[in-house]
Amino acid sequence: MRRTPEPYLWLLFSGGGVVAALVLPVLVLLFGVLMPLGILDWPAPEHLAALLDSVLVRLALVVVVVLCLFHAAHRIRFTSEELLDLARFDLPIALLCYGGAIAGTIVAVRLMF
Amino acid sequence: MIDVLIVGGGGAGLRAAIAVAETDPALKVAVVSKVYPMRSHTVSAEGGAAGVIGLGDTLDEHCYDTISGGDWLCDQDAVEAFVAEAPEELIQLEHWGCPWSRESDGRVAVRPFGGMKKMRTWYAADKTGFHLLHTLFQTTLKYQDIIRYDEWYVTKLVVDDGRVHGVVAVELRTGRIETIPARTVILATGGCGKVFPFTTNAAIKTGDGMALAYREGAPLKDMEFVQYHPTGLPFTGILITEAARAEGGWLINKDGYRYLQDYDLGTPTPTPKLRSMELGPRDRLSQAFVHEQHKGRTVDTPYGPVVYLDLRHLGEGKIDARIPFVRELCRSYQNLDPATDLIPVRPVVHYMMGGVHTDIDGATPITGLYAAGETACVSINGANRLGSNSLPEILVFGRRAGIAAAEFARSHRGAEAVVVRSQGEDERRRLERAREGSSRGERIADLREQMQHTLEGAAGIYRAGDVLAKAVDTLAELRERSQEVRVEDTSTAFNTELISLQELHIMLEIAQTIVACALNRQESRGAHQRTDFTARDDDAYLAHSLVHRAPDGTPSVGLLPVTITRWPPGERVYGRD
Amino acid sequence: MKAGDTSDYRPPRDNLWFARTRNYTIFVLRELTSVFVAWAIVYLLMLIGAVLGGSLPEFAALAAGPWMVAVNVVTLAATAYHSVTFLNLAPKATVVRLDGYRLPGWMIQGGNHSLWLVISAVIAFFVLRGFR
Amino acid sequence: MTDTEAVRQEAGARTIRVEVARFRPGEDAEPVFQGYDVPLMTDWAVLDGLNYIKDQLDGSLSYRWSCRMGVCGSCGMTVNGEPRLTCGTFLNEYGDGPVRIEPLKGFPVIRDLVVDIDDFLTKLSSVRPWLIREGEEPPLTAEYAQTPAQLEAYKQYSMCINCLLCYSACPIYVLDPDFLGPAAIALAQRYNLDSRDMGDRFDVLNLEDAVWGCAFVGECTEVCPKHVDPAEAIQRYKLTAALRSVLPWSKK
Ligand SMILES: Cc1cc2nc3c(=O)[nH]c(=O)nc-3n(C[C@H](O)[C@H](O)[C@H](O)COP(=O)(O)OP(=O)(O)OC[C@H]3O[C@@H](n4cnc5c(N)ncnc54)[C@H](O)[C@@H]3O)c2cc1C
Ligand code: SF4
Ligand code: F3S
Ligand code: FES
Repeated sequence: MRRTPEPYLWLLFSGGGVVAALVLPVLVLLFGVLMPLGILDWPAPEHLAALLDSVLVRLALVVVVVLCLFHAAHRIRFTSEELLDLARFDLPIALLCYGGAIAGTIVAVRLMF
Repeated sequence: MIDVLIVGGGGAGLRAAIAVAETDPALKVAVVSKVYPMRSHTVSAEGGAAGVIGLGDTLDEHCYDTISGGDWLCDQDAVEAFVAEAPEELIQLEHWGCPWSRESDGRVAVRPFGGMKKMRTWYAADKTGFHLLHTLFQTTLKYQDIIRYDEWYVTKLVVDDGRVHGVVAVELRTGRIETIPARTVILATGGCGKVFPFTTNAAIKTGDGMALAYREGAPLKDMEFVQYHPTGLPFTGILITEAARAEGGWLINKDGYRYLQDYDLGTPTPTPKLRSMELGPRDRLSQAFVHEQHKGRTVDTPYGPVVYLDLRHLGEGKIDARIPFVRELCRSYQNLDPATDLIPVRPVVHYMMGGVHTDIDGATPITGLYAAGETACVSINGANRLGSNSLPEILVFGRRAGIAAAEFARSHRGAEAVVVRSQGEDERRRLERAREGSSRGERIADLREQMQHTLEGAAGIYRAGDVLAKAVDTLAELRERSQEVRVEDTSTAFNTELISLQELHIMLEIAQTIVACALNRQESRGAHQRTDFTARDDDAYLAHSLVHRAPDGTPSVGLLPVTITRWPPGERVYGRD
Repeated sequence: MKAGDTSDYRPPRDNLWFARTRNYTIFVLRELTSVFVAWAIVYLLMLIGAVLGGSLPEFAALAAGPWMVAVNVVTLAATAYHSVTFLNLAPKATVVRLDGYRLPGWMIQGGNHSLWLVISAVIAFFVLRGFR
Repeated sequence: MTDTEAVRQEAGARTIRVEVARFRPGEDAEPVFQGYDVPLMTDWAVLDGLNYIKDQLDGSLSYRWSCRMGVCGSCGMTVNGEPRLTCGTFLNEYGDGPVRIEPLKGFPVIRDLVVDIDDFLTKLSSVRPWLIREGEEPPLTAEYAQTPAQLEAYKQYSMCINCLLCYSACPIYVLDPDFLGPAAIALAQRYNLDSRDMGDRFDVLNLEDAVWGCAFVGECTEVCPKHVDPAEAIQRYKLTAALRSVLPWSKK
């Protein structure tokens, strides 16, 4: 039987979709909108650093980053092919998208560990 | 060279194809169908399929119901074979995956049906034919050797010296006209409801197989027996299945009165009683409607007089569980909800009891030619078919015809006859000429309409000798006029007008046989009710009508004795114990 | 069984297919939220970098830039849209049966959305206050 | 009086403009629209309008139909841009018109409103849409037991009438006809979820052009006249296939 990586990619995509749905809006709301606009004060750097001190938090963040990036990579791969009629370039596009996700993962790990 | 060529991809045709493939995988079997098989009209059957499964039921009782339902015009040996094999066929369908409705313990469920003394009608909600056909079709996909000619229209049987040699067919898509040589041919082309203006039948039910056989000299049998179903939607003729009454629906007239009690069909009970009232046979129910109409107790609508089918007391829950399609159809096509509204209904042409004369194995008098399904007349339906007997019939006799044809093909491996080519050539030239088009003459649709109205007027629920005699002339004249009609489509690709033209000629011939048989039968029996001969006359007419095509193209009617085995003719009793 | 007739008409690719119906457009918009999901992650990584590198004030200044705020407002809308659509569609893949009775989609959806609210609240709580 | 005269009388002067895409191979390079005025009868389906055209105005128009009751699946066309069963879509839904009738999108056009659906039949066969059993055939004396709940588990997917509206509505299929597509997958699931079935269709479903080709646009489900919900069937199989890939011991 021909093996295909799609089921694994789909699991990452779905997991990422769920995680992104659950955590991203609130993070963007806080750090991307309310704080920069001054509606909320930025927390003290020490407070945030203390949060990041916990291995659990850092691990969780890495998981969030990996899954969300794979989610985005998967969708960007298909959407670009459908919108721009690029299906015949699936392989390079896939490499680019998932490659980007992996790169982001590496950055996250290096940053936090 | 094809061993078994099946014309028709409905229930009967597909069942035959599987039977051949299973009997001898070495045989080449092909299914030719004018529509994709899963579009065949079997798909529309709603209510169910009868087969004895115990529960205090016996084969003999099913036989008796069928024979008395058919007003003793059934061949009883055929009925016995049918009743005995029907349960196996329905189980076979189950083993192939048919989603029959179930009891809570996992056994198949059965429901009551008109004219049946016991509950023995298997059903798949109210889409029985749909599930049956798709199960059969999908099962045939397993047999990859079955050759399919989808959307090929057969215009002629090649017959020489009393033996069939193949067919001539048009491939709709390309317009290619081919002669397909075959050792045996099984006709499974379904009924001919389209001969009438108001019918439950689909557009494709034009009686092709009957005419193909008839033109080559095979007789048609019992063509005067046309079944009116008592409950069709007034404008479209869409069927509201008998299952609606089996589940407890009532027929009421404009006064809200369950009028069937006035017609010797029993007394009203709140829950359905077998072989009584709304569960009487279709011929009697449709006749009762006509009497109500004469008494002025029907309701006039733009689409003719109606009575009402009342399902409101069943409640939404039961309607959705047992007859959801009825609700869907009422909503889409009648803009009403049977859970809260009365359904207007009127009798509608539904089923052809008659057809190509065959023996119990589907063999016709033409050697190598078989017929099965609604297009055939094995004579299990007699003068009136019971609801839910037709689906098992197409299975039982589809299989039987398949096996018989396979057997014949194996033992008669003759060479291709020269006549095949020359007959094929003639037919091709004829069709090509038709395709050249013509700007003179009348429209196909106009002639068709006139034929339909002639039939409705003369060969409806009640018939009269003088009207029938006049219809003979009208039809002859219409046939004359149909020789030159307007044909606008001259292209080869998917030329449906060419097909409509063939169908018109076919229907006119079928219409003639119906009228001729009806005129000849001077008695009233089952679905054939003569106003000038109101009684059943067993001395003269306990016999099948057998109609041949005379050399001048007109029908010539004779009689053939009925086979009686164990059930001597008696009175048909409904609603009285 | 076909004559190899090649005269069929094959419609050309419709390059504006996503604009043909409202639903297609909605679908494409839904898929495009993924770009903003990716951006949100990049932004988050920048923030983490700033916290760990001790340059949070500089990051705050960058984040307050009008362009940045504009992008993030759109990102907020996109991720919220993503959440709604994704959590609504999730029950399609998972058919939950209790006693042979199929749990209706809206129940699962309701559960998903409640979970979303709870998690958002927990995150906000830790970010803004935490247990001191 | 014939039906046709009755029709004209009842509709009076009210007509509706019907614009029909015509394509005659060899004559037309691409479809062209031809307009007809059809009596606007209150109860008429779009299909009745087409039949009126064919019977009374232009016998050369080609289209498929048969049951006129929404169950044979042959009359699917694009009506004002949407894939519809023309026998179940009514003229008066379109007010004063015009109504534009085109062949189903996504398929090669053979003639006028008739499209080539052989591709679907090949795909349907490929998913082995029949009940697969192991071991000997049991005698025809008893049915396999199946409780109403077990029936319910696949029933919805067995309601497909092969009308192909879902294919026409799925942009993925229209862009890439190699995609196995909604109805074929739903029918595979119809057997996968049947308690009597012992088959395995992983090899044909777990492919890039099979379930993984679906981007969950969901339009297939929107247009399905029989509420089959192919989108759901596909997403469910994605989950099944994914779990099977990571947990090789998990079945079905
Ligand atoms: C609305 C409705 C409901 C019904 N409900 C029930 C019910 O509940 N229970 C029951 O027992 N019976 C029922 N019946 C009756 C039963 O459905 C039919 O009698 C039966 O399905 C006929 O099957 P068939 O295989 O003989 O023909 P069909 O299914 O009609 O098939 C005919 C086939 O022949 C092909 N064909 C025809 N002419 C040509 C040609 N010239 N060239 C090539 N191919 C051709 C067609 O393409 C088609 O494939 C119902 C009938 C109707 C109309
Ligand atoms: S899934 Fe629905 S839309 Fe698709 S072919 Fe089947 S019935 Fe038609
Ligand atoms: S529309 Fe197409 S992309 Fe999937 S959900 Fe339906 S098959
Ligand atoms: S004509 Fe059969 S589905 Fe419309």
